[in-house]
Amino acid sequence: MMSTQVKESKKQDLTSILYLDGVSVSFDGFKALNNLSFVVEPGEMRAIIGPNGAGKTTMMDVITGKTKPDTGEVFFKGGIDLTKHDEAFIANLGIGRKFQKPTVFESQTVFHNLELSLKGEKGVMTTLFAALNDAEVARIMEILGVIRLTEKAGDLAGSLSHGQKQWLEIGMLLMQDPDLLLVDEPVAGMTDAETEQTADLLRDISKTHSVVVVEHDMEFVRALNSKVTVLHEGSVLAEGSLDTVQNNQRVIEVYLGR
Amino acid sequence: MRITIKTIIAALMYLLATQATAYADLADAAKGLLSKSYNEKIAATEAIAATGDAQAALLLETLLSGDLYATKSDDRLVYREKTGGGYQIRDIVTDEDLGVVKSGDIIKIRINNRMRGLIKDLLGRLTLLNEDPALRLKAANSVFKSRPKEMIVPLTDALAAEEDASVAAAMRRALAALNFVHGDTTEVQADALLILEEQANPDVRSLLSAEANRLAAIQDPSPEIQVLATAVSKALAKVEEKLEMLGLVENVFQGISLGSVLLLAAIGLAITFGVMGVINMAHGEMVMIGAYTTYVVQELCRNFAPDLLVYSLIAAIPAAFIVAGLCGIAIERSIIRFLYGRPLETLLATWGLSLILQQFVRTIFGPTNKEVSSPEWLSGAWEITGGLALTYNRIAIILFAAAVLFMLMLVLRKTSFGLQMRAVTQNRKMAASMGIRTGWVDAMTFGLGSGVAGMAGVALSQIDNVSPNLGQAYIVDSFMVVVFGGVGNLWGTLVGALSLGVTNKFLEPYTGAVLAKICILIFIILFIQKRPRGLFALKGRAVEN
Amino acid sequence: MLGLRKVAGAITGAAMLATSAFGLGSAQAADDVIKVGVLHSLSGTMAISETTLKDAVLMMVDDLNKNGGLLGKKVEAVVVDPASDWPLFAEKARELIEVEKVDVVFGCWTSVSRKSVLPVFEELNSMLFYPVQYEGEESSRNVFYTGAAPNQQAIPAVEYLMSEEGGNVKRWVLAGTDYVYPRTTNKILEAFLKSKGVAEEDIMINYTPFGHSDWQTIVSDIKKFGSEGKKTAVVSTINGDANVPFYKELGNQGIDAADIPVVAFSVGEEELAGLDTAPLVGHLAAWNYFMSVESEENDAFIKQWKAFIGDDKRVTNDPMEATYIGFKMWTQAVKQAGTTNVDAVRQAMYGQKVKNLTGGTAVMNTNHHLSKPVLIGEIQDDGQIETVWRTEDVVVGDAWSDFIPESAKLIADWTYPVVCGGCEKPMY
Amino acid sequence: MADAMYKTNKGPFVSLMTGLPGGGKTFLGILLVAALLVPLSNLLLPASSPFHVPTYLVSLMGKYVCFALLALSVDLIWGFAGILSLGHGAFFALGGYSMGMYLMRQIGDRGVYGHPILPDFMVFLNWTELPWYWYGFDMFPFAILMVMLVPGVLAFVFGWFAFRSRVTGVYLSIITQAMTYALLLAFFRNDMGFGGNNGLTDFKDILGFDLQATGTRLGLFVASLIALALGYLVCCFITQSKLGRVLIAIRDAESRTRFSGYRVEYYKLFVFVVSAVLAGIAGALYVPQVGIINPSEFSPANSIEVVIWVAVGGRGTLWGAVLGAFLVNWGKSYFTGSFPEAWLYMLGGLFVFTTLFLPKGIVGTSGTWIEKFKERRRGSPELAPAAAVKEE
Repeated sequence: MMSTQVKESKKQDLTSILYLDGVSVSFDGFKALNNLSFVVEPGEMRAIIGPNGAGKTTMMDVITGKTKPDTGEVFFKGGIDLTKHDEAFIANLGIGRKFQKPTVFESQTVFHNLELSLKGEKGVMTTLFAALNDAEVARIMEILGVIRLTEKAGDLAGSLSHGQKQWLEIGMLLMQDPDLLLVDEPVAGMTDAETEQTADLLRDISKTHSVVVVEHDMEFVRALNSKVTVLHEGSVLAEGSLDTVQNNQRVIEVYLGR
Repeated sequence: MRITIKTIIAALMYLLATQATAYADLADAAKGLLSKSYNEKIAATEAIAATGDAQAALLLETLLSGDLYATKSDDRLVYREKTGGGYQIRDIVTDEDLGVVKSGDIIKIRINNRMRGLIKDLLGRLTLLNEDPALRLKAANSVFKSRPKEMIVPLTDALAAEEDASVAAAMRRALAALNFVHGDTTEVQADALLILEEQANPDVRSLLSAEANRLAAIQDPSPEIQVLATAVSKALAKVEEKLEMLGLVENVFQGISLGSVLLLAAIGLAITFGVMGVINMAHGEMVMIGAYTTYVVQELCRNFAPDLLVYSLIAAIPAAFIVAGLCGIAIERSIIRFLYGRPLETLLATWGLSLILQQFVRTIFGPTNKEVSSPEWLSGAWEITGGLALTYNRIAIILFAAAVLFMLMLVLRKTSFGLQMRAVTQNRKMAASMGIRTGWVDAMTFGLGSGVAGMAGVALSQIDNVSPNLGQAYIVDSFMVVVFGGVGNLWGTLVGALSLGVTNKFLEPYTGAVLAKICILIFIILFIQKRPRGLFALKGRAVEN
Repeated sequence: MLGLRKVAGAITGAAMLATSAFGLGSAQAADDVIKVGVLHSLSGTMAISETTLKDAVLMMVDDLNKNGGLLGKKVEAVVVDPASDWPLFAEKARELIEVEKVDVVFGCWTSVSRKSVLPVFEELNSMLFYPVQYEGEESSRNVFYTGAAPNQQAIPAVEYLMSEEGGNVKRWVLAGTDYVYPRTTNKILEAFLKSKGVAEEDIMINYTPFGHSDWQTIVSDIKKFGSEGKKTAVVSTINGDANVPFYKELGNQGIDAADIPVVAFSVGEEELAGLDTAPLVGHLAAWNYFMSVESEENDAFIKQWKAFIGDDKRVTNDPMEATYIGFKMWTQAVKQAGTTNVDAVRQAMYGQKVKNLTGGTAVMNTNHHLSKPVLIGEIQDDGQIETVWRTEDVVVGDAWSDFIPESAKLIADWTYPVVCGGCEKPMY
Repeated sequence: MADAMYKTNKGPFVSLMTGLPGGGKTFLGILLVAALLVPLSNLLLPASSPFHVPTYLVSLMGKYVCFALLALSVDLIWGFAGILSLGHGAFFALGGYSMGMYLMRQIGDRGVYGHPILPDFMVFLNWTELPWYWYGFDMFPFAILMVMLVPGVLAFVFGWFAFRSRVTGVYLSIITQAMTYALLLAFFRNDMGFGGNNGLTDFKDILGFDLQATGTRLGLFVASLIALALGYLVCCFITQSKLGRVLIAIRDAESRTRFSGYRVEYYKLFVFVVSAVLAGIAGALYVPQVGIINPSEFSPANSIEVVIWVAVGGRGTLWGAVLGAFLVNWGKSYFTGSFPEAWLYMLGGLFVFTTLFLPKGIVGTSGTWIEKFKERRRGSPELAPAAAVKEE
């Protein structure tokens, strides 16, 4: 696998963790992404905001290999061309994705949800004979702690509250121990308190991982205090600290309408 | 029949001898018909025709239509009319009234195929000068088929007197055939060829091929024979070519008609399954119910309004729609509505339902096939040329399918119900919150689908068994069509049905019926790989997972 | 550990279930009744044809009881539904014989159902009466074949069409459903036609699947084949269900019996009742029985049938006569043997005579096939079939066709010295 | 300490040892006892005794057991991976035909035409020599191999295409139906060399034992039971393993599973093939007990019925499927005998009733009732899912 990565490596700077250049996607006529380009540096936390239909989710799809772009380049860790791979492969490369609507394995226990997301070899046969070793159990317990669900480890994921599901899903991402997390509206339908905790959680995570957060909630974005990218009609409208973008004339137009 | 007979008499006046003697000849000529042996009967038939008597044609007509009887008492040939007491019989020759008898007193004069053919032929010759062009056409064609040498002269006269263009054409063809067969000089034959080679007609083909073989067989042929032989083979080639073309047209037609049968069978399912996402295994039974409704309507007509029988089929269409529709609504209210969002449960429930419905029909109507007769205007074929005949019922089915589709489109696109239906399909909650009675809409939609299936049943009753198993025969195909076309899209169903039908018909000549079907199925399987959501992928409740 | 109580409970439960289900209670066949098993599909694809035969047997039983039963005992019919499911046929046959303890079984229609029950009857040495015309090539010790063998239907029909009277046909289409009966019949016919000097290219053979409903292509092919200048006829071994659409297509494409007659071996009054026969007048059928035949026996039979079924429109057909003859023969044999013991009855069956409904007398031969007359009729516009030709005398049913080399050498005779259903030489 | 709270994955072997899913032990127990009692009662008890199991009942039960195994195989893919196959009868039939071909070859020259090699129907259709695909079937091991290989390979090829191009839900169901329907038509053709509509029949003996003999019947019955038990263990092994949980994950949230790094198509393929092989084995055991295999086994209706057995018993509860198969088929046998005119009403009614009032099937529903009584003791992934099944 390594070798293929090397082969794929290109001229552009190999330092960036995520690199999109001139990506365009259109669904029968409608341009969801329009020549979108931006870069995420290793260890960086990036907030992406933008009105509905700005193309946030489509961007996620492109990065995780769910949608293939019509044109443009998408590179991971500098060298790996993501447009050539499918979801499973990309996930194993180290990109974790949290959906807008929290998706967990409802009919299985929280513990098993995490177990399933364990990083490691995921071939059919290995899975068939897989057994947990103490290290892995410990790891699961640790994450359970991080996402504050230790007591609920034995419960069915389906029985969790909305916010808890959000966390469980983040926890599942952490189990994958990815280099890059794509988090889609993590605090949708959370209480302020939960939102607070989530912000802290993500800040902690960003110490060790690169994180891209898509969010509407400005307060939350502020709480993250990270660099902000504003998407509009499929391309980058503005970039910079929250304050700078909020004072950006075109951003104001887009948000408040002309 | 009366008119035709009168006209025959008129037409034959000029070759009449004096009545009295004629009656005599005819009477003993006809005696032979009483014999048990068909050979004697045939001899008698020929004798009858030979008399050339006015009544001869009438006698033969009556014999052909199976209305000729003989009295047991004194062996007189009579025809009968039903009266209150029994049968009013009249002597076929003298038309003398012999009073009323019971069915036991007279016996039918039976004929077999050989006689049928002969009589048609003889009648044909007798009616060459009939005043009804249709009859003259028939006559010309029967002469063309049988080609008796002695008809050359009468036919030439008839042709000279003929003013109806189409009849004249037929006569010319017949005459050409006669000259070609019996022509004593190769010139005559060559001229005949020029006319024959323009005909796209299998009979001409067989005539020419037979002749070609004959000429080829001749030992050390004379030069003119050789010339003729080449001419014949050329003409044959031309005719074959024409027939080829027609064959292609016919093939397309058959494909389309098969397609529209599939369409009819599937279109109801396109709603219940495609739009509502109910895996409706009882769909076939809705079709069956439609077919049985047709049967019932026809029986009612037969018993209460026999003269309306012709239109019973048309009356059956709305009836079938309503009956099947109501069944659909009942099913939806009583079962389906508890199963929304669980398509698989609907599969199991409707499967159970289909078993029940089949057995129910079996209990009510019995397990045997029921007869649904085709009205006059649906039987027979439209002879475009000798080589191409499109059957009326197939044409009707194509038109019917188109009409049903069109109506459905209108309902879905133009009516408020259609609007509500689509609203519910796309977003139940929203629709509900906007005050649409979703329950009602569901019921109506399912009813609509079932009703359409019922109408399909009316059409299928014309080409297939009306039996409890009718539905089972079409359910799998219907699902194939809907899925292939793309769930939840009527256009898809249309295109799917037609393309499958036509492909099938083009494969069949090469692969045979079974392999053709197998190929189609494999094709569908592979096609779904390429487009996992069918031909026209479109959102519907069924595909929202 | 191994929840033994639960297990035990479950077992007893299962046992009780089984006992109740398979009515072991009812197994003790009362001595004062003679049980007759009826093994005809009442649901599924074959119900169309077979239900009629079920009713026919019930009628006969009813009649027998009215006339004092058999051997002074009441006769009781045990009806089961094998549901057109071939393995189920075997299961039901076993149930009839082992659980219900029936003395004889009347049943089956399709060859495959017969093949499926055959081993059961031979293993349990019971007796089956099979009332349908079939492909032959079989003679089981435990089966009596009261339907026509190919030489009692196909061959005479073709001979008729070849004759002057039949319109001396020169060109043949053998169209059939793709299963064993048509395959065999056509094979026999092909051999027969060739032996009569018909050329290879004058024979067209075509097979279609069961329940084939779209006949456009095939019918227009037949039309073309028929327009080659020689008199052409179609010999149809198309299976019951597919016939209605076939004939409808024939009628609509205007194939006139005078031009191309179709002679069918599986189309009887019952099938014709399902369609409007006006366009079919003159097409032929070959059977051992037609409803239209006038004879006292037949009139009585038809009257009885209509009364029993309570429908004046219901028709009778050949398999019904076969059932009738079979049942009558069996009752006579039982009377003669004075017991229902299978072996005794079997011996009594040989040479047993019953008057045909169409006149003449049917005789059971030692190859377990009947001697019957062969009738050829033309379809009339009232759905009846009028006899146009019949054999002078009865024809002996052949178990093994003389036109198939492998089977020509085989003989079937269940009496000494042969005692075998298919041997090249006598056993003793 | 975590282990105490909930089942930790110690690998499939361990979880198989430490405990089968709900009622599993009882179930195996029943099979075991049946395998012992039935032959004994048949051989030792006098026919008069109410507990005597007559021979015909033995082969009838044998037939049911085969159906049960088939149902099990369907439950494995439908209940756990959410793959609804409406064409599983095809694998069953293919297994059956492989066995049938062996039995055919065993007849040897005892056929009616006495041909040393060719089966009767071939002699009859003027076949001069054995078609290549009949070679080797005179050897039992080869036949057994084919019993598993043929359905397995077909399932592999079919699944490979279908799952890779992500055909799911209704579409998958319909094309599985198309598959079995195509095979049905193909096997009807006499030119295929499988005996056409009559199929393969008139078998004489298996491995030298006379098929009519009571001993052989008992043997086959016990063999079927063993096959069912093993099949059940295999299914448990799979569903208890982490792979089992992945399957459930796929069933409930396919894309989530993908983004967690699992190659969904391979998992589906794996379980699909396993299931097909099980179905094949069931078919192979079925044929010698009913004495005939013919194309109607391929008919879509049959495959749908299998799904119904599973639904009645309880989807996603392995032995529920077995129960369903027994109940429905027993019902069919009983009703067709006792209510020949009305049995379809009862059967149809049963299906409607179960779907309306026992949406999780008998076992599933009773399972949830039991749960109501017992205090929150969860963790048996087999019972729960039926509750939260997300329809495909």
